Amino acid sequence: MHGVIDMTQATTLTPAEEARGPLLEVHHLTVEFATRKGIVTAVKQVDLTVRKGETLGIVGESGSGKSVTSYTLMRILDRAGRIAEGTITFSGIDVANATERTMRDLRGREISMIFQNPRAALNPIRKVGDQIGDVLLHHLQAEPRNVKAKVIEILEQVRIARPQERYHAYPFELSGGMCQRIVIALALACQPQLLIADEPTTGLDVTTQKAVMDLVTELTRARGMSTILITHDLGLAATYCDTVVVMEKGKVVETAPAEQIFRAPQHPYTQKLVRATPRPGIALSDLLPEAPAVPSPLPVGERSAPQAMGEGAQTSSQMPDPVHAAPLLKVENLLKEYPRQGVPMGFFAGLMGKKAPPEDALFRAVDGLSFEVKKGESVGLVGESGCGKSTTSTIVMRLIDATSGKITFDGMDIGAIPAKEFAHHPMRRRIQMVFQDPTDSLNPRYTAARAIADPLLRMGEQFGIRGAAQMRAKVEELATMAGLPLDLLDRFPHQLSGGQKARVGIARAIALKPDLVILDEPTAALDVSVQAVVLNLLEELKQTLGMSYLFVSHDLHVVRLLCDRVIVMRQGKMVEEGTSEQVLEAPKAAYTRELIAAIPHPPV
Amino acid sequence: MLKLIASRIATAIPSLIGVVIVTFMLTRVLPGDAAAYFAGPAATPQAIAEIRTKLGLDKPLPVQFVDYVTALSKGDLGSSLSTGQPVATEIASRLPASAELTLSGLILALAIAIPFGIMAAVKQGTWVDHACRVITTAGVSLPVFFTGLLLVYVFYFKLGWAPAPLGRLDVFFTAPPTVTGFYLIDSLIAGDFETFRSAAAQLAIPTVTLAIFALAPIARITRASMLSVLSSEFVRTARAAGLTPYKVIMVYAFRNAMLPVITTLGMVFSFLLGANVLVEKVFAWPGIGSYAVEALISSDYAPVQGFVLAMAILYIILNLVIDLAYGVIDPRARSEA
Amino acid sequence: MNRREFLKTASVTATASAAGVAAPAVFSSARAQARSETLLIVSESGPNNLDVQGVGTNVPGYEVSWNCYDRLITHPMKDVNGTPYYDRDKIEGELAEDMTLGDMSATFKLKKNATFQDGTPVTAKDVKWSMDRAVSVGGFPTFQMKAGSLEKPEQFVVVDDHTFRVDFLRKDRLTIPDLAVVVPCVMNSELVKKNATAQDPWGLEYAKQNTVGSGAYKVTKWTPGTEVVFERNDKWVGGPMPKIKRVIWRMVPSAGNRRALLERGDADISYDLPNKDFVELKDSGKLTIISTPYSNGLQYIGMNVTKPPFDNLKVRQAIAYAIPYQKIMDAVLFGLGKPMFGAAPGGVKEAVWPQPAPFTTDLAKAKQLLTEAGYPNGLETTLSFDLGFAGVNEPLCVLLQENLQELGIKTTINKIPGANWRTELNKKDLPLFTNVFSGWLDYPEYFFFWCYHGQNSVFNTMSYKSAAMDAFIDGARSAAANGDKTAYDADVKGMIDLAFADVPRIPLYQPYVNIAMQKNVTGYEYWFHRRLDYRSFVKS
Amino acid sequence: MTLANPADRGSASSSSGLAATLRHAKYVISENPVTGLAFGMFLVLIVAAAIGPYIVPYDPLASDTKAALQAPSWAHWFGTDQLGRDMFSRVIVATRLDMGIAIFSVALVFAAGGIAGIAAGFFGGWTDRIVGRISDTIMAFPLFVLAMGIVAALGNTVTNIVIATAIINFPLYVRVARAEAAIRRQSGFIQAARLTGNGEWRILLTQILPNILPIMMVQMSLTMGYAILNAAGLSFIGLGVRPPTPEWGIMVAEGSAFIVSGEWWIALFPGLALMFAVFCFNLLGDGLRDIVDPQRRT
Repeated sequence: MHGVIDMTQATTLTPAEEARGPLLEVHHLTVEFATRKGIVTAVKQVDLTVRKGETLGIVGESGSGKSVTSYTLMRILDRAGRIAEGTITFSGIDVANATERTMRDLRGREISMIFQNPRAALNPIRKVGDQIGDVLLHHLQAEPRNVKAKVIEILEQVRIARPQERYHAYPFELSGGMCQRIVIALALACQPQLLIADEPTTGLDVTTQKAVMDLVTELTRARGMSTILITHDLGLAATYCDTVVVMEKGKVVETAPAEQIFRAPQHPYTQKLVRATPRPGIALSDLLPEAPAVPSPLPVGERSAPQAMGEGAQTSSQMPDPVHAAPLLKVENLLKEYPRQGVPMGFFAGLMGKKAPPEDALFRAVDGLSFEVKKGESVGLVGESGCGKSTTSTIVMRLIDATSGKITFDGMDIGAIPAKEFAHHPMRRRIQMVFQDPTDSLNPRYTAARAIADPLLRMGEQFGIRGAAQMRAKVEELATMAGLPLDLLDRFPHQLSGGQKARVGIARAIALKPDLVILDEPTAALDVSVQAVVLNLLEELKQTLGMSYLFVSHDLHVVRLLCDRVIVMRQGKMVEEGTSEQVLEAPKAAYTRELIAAIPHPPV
Repeated sequence: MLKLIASRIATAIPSLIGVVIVTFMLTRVLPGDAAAYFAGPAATPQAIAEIRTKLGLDKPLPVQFVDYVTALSKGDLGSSLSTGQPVATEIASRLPASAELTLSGLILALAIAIPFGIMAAVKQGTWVDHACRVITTAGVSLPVFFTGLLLVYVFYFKLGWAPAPLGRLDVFFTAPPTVTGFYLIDSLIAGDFETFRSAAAQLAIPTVTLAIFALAPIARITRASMLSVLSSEFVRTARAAGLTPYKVIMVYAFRNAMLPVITTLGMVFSFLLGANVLVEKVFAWPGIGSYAVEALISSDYAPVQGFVLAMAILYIILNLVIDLAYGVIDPRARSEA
Repeated sequence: MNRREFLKTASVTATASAAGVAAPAVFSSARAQARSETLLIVSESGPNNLDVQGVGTNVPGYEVSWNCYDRLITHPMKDVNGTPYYDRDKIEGELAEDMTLGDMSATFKLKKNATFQDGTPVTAKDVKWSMDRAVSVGGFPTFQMKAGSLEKPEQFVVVDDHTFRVDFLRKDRLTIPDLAVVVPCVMNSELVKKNATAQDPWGLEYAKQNTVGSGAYKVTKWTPGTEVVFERNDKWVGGPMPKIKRVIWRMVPSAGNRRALLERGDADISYDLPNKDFVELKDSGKLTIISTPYSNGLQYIGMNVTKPPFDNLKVRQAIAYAIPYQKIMDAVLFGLGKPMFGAAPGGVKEAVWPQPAPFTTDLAKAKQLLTEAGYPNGLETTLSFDLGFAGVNEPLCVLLQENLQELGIKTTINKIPGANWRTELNKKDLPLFTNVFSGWLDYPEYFFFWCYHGQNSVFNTMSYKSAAMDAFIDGARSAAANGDKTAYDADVKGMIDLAFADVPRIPLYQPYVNIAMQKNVTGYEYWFHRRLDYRSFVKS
Repeated sequence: MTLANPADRGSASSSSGLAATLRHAKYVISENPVTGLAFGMFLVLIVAAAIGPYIVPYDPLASDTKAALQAPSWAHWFGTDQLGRDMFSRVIVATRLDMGIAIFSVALVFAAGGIAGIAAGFFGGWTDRIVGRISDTIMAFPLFVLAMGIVAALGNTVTNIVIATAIINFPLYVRVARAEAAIRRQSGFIQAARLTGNGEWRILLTQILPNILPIMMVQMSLTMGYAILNAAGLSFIGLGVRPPTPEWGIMVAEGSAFIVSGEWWIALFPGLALMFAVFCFNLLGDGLRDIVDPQRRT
């Protein structure tokens, strides 16, 4: 909240500069790409204005053209792309028609950019200090003899501890947050007038996100720079920007001051986006637009269930009271150790920067965790990357074996069955999963129908399906339940959208009528509007089929919407447990409070 | 670093054992009879049997194998039947010839193929790209012996630009004192430029022949890895920071793109050593490949075994060098070690 | 000798190469000087052993021995169609200055001034040691000595330092000529003994790598499979001092390259080029080409007479009439061969060998014979050849295969690598094959003894066995030893007639030894071993 | 019983898939003229292999010593060789044998190396170690020399050439298949397949293999060219096909002795045919990569 106040103060502090007029003016910008399907217009007639010292947010879902717009401003489009129409004027320079030489002088020195994946944005085999030095030298901001000192000075500015040492570090030796600081240092090295931040915090944990955003805000303010923040997160944009531009399918649909966007969205698309953004004090059904825009996933008779829920009511009010229900899953003293080397890198990449003591030969991904999931209950497992939540869910899924601990499912000690044999165990069908990345979780060679049919073919004896026609009917029934239009059933994954793929994944997970479904960040790869629909779908299915969910997520707001109880994890241990309301509204643990505070708070 | 080398060598040992066993088995099933060869053209069956006993060829295979391994552990590779020389000496004298030729071929190929690959990647989809693809592919499509003969015909016989294909030096030069066994280097060490010139001239056409063959795999992998690096985010960052295309391509993209190229080099080298066998035959090159071919055709066990062993060791060393080179370029590989 | 030393000697002999000329020019003039006294020979393969008495020494090894060692005696030259050709019937001294032939012995007086290349004088002791070695080491040398009835060390007697006697075991016309072949060369016995070991009393390992004779040349550098460098021995007394100071013999595996080297004038001599190249080079007139028929040699088609179908005479005859003789002469040999077919029927007229057999290409007759033999629908077999001579053998076999196909004989061509060829022949189970045999000693009974005699030597590749044939051969040998010309002629004609009647092998042609030389090179001499004698060459 | 169902559906829908593939192929060809050229060349090879022996003007084995060593003319387009055999007929007829060697050896190595590589990449552990050791051992030989050794030891037949060629290509296939399988080993759809009760081998064959096929196809196309070159090299040093069977490599080898004497056509035309085929397979491999890559197909 402080940041926001500072910002407004900062803007008001420089009225003179503001009066000088826009730093960047984009008029009727149209960008086209030559693809194998012909010309595709990615950006249509876009108008933007960035004044000096202003922070402009460009918000849109995937395919909205927001990133293309930013690349166009830098003139770093792929070879296939070209500016078809419109003008871009930066400080009086006609960017659209400037020579490549002019652009090179502009890039880095006048306009610079930070990117989504900080680790990938840095040359993996060049010392970070040298990478910053390259830019300084190129733009004549330093000479070979003093370049190192300059770089270290910049590293200090972006709050890198021990800059002398970090100068010689390679990107892989730094944490994600640290890498993003380096990228920021790189971008700000030559004191540019405009910073374009393209999804600068996507993929970072909320606490890191906050730290990075605060840093960017502070540094740009101090230098009187203008910023364009490109993000899919309306909340983030509203929190950190002066003005927000909403884009949809290459067009700007709305431009408004940040405070107004949430309070009074004008355009239907903006309204939809605002609604779909999870935020405190709303219910799951509030995420959806008033009139359902997606095909009805359920038979009419059952539709009323979620809608009958009142404001702020518990989502599972129709269910048997989970508090008194029998425990379906019981996890006791779960422990998972990995040798430090040989662990997949991504697994504890986040931890690397935190410098865990290297002499420890074993690394505890899960450290004595115990919890229960009752019949019909949804339990959220929340934590930042590397907290052990995914390891826990994978063990509960019985895809890997725990080092020690007991897992009881419906009275049976399934932890005792080796993961390898579990594939053929009758219990297998009762625990299913919805995966994080819908694209990755579908075999590119299987049609949607084949993917959904797969579990039925393997373990569907109970349904007594005979012949192709019956199988098709069953698949169609499942697809209908998951809200997947039947004409998409014969398509391959690459012919489906992200939301459609998620539906296929969900239809597959429910095909065997499981008792427990583990949702591993099921919406993390989806746009918010799609996320809203999918979350509602999951809730509806749970009600209909009487399943229990173990919901693994990093996003407390999302967890709250879907779950009865929340478990907060950190470094393999449970930090806090309680009902969703308790945890979110009256967190006991300091860590939980920190997490909640780090979530962007748009001015509502 | 020593640890890395040691672990590398340790992992190579099973392969080495495999190579020894496979070679032994392979040479024993070769048709032909060393004893009959030794006994000479007019030998009686008794004489042949005697010689067979003398050579230990009448013993059961496992015993022969143990004998072979025992001798091997003493550094005794046996003697060749057809040249009559100890295999170890012959390999030692012939290996540098092959290595010099193969390395020259490889270096020339790299010098041409890498710029080709980079150009093709930078100008992806344009005529430059297609031209690179066609040219390099054409090179690999020609059997080396055919290319070699053609080049000799044109550049030696027709045009007279190249010297006679008579091995490593013109007949009237004497080899420089051996330091490395590479004539180019040894002659420079000896300060003998005339010999250097002759050695280089002799080397030219066989090197070109080999290089033509090696262009395609190198150019192809360079192009592919360059394309993937050029589309990577850090290159975009570098471009966004206003660095010149030259700096972006050479400092940022190129060094990263070289990593897969280096990995492939091991394979290309092995590939070239195979091609070398034929090139040596065409150019009367006193290398190890032609030696092995002759030995193989005449069922001469010892040189074949010695050759394969030498190659296996060379291959292991090469991979070690590649690993180390990789480590020099890529800090990530270094930290893993 | 390294190059610098070599340059020094070159500049001593070079009268006009003055100091003060730029360095490369000095090099070049030195090289030019060296060139005129150096002979560059290119051939496909080189020696594997410098010692002809060594184990498994190959044919190129004979050339080294011939030029680097002396024998007691040798043959003078005669003129055959303008080419110097060794005179089978004459003998002259090489190390011996005099030979006295007794009834059951021969005594040799050694040249007093003869020294080995290391300077030690050649004595009768060395000669005896060398002869002992030849009959004792086993394998080919011992076998070759035996062909001249030289079998035991006791036959070789040191009379005094410079007198040496050979005692005969029996009367044998081949004994004296056998002392002039490559094998009984005289070695520096002391030097070899010094380098011999208990396991290797004859110093085979040392002599393999070093030439230790008194011959006109010595090997100064040998890189197996690559090159052999010879330097002249200026103290040679075995004959007139050779003109060529240095011989470089390079192995060039590719025939195309060998031709290119000759045509461009880089190589002086090549002697194994494809026939076609010889013909074309001869026609072009740029080079001197000399073709001489192999003495006592034949290319033939052999058939294994112990196994069906070739145990059947009619089948063998059918093959003999099925061979496309003239096509082979034209398309394979390009005329470079002496036809050994199409003789007038009616028996052998002359006691000479080789001579043409009475067969011609007559497919109808062949078909009829095959039908009579009981194979009206043909048969299947394999046709083998030595890959080492693929240039001739392969097209020859393909042509034969094609004609046999017309008779319904289906053949699979089997290429056998050169090094395995002898082994395969030795097994004696190749049904049908082509091969060359030629004898060092140019006597018909010598040829037949090896190739047709029932003792079944390796060269009797057909496993032919006939009491009548053995009687003819043995008769001819004893008649020759006793000087009975009439009996000898009758026996020789008898064996040739029988060979043509039984046709275990079908003569095709007498191959030629082809030598291509630069115009400025002269002095080629034909020897029974068919290798080059460097001593007579002159380069202008 | 149920397994057939989705497969049926799959085939029903694959017609549209096939059409899409064809459309895509057409696009790729029009986009990349070189690939189009490669397809054209491939067609020529297939036709030559299929009907070559029936359309050639002369019997490729029939000698005619009167017409030996004739330069290319209207009667003999590619001239004649030493025995007067028509080079054009020989070159065309050889297509079938050379293509056969290439196709069979590649099929063999695909079956062996592909499966071994997938298993190594998918199972890891001991499977990986054993397969890795085997392919390391093969790689430690200079491949051409190993092929020579195998053919020399097993005997000089076409079958053995095929086997030798397959063996020396084994590590290449293992490498590609292993890498591709290892990438997919942890992917979501594999985990999903596990959840639905698929055994590991079943996952390997029904989930991993179909996904790796395209990249293996590319590999196959590239190695086809090498297989032909390898057979030619073996022929050049005297191993390989028996005379008088027409085969490109052996014809080049035979003809090479005639280059210097001016009868260039004997080596040149088979050499060009060889180059044509290898060139075609190489370009085709590149082209196939574009076509089968599902990420790039939309």
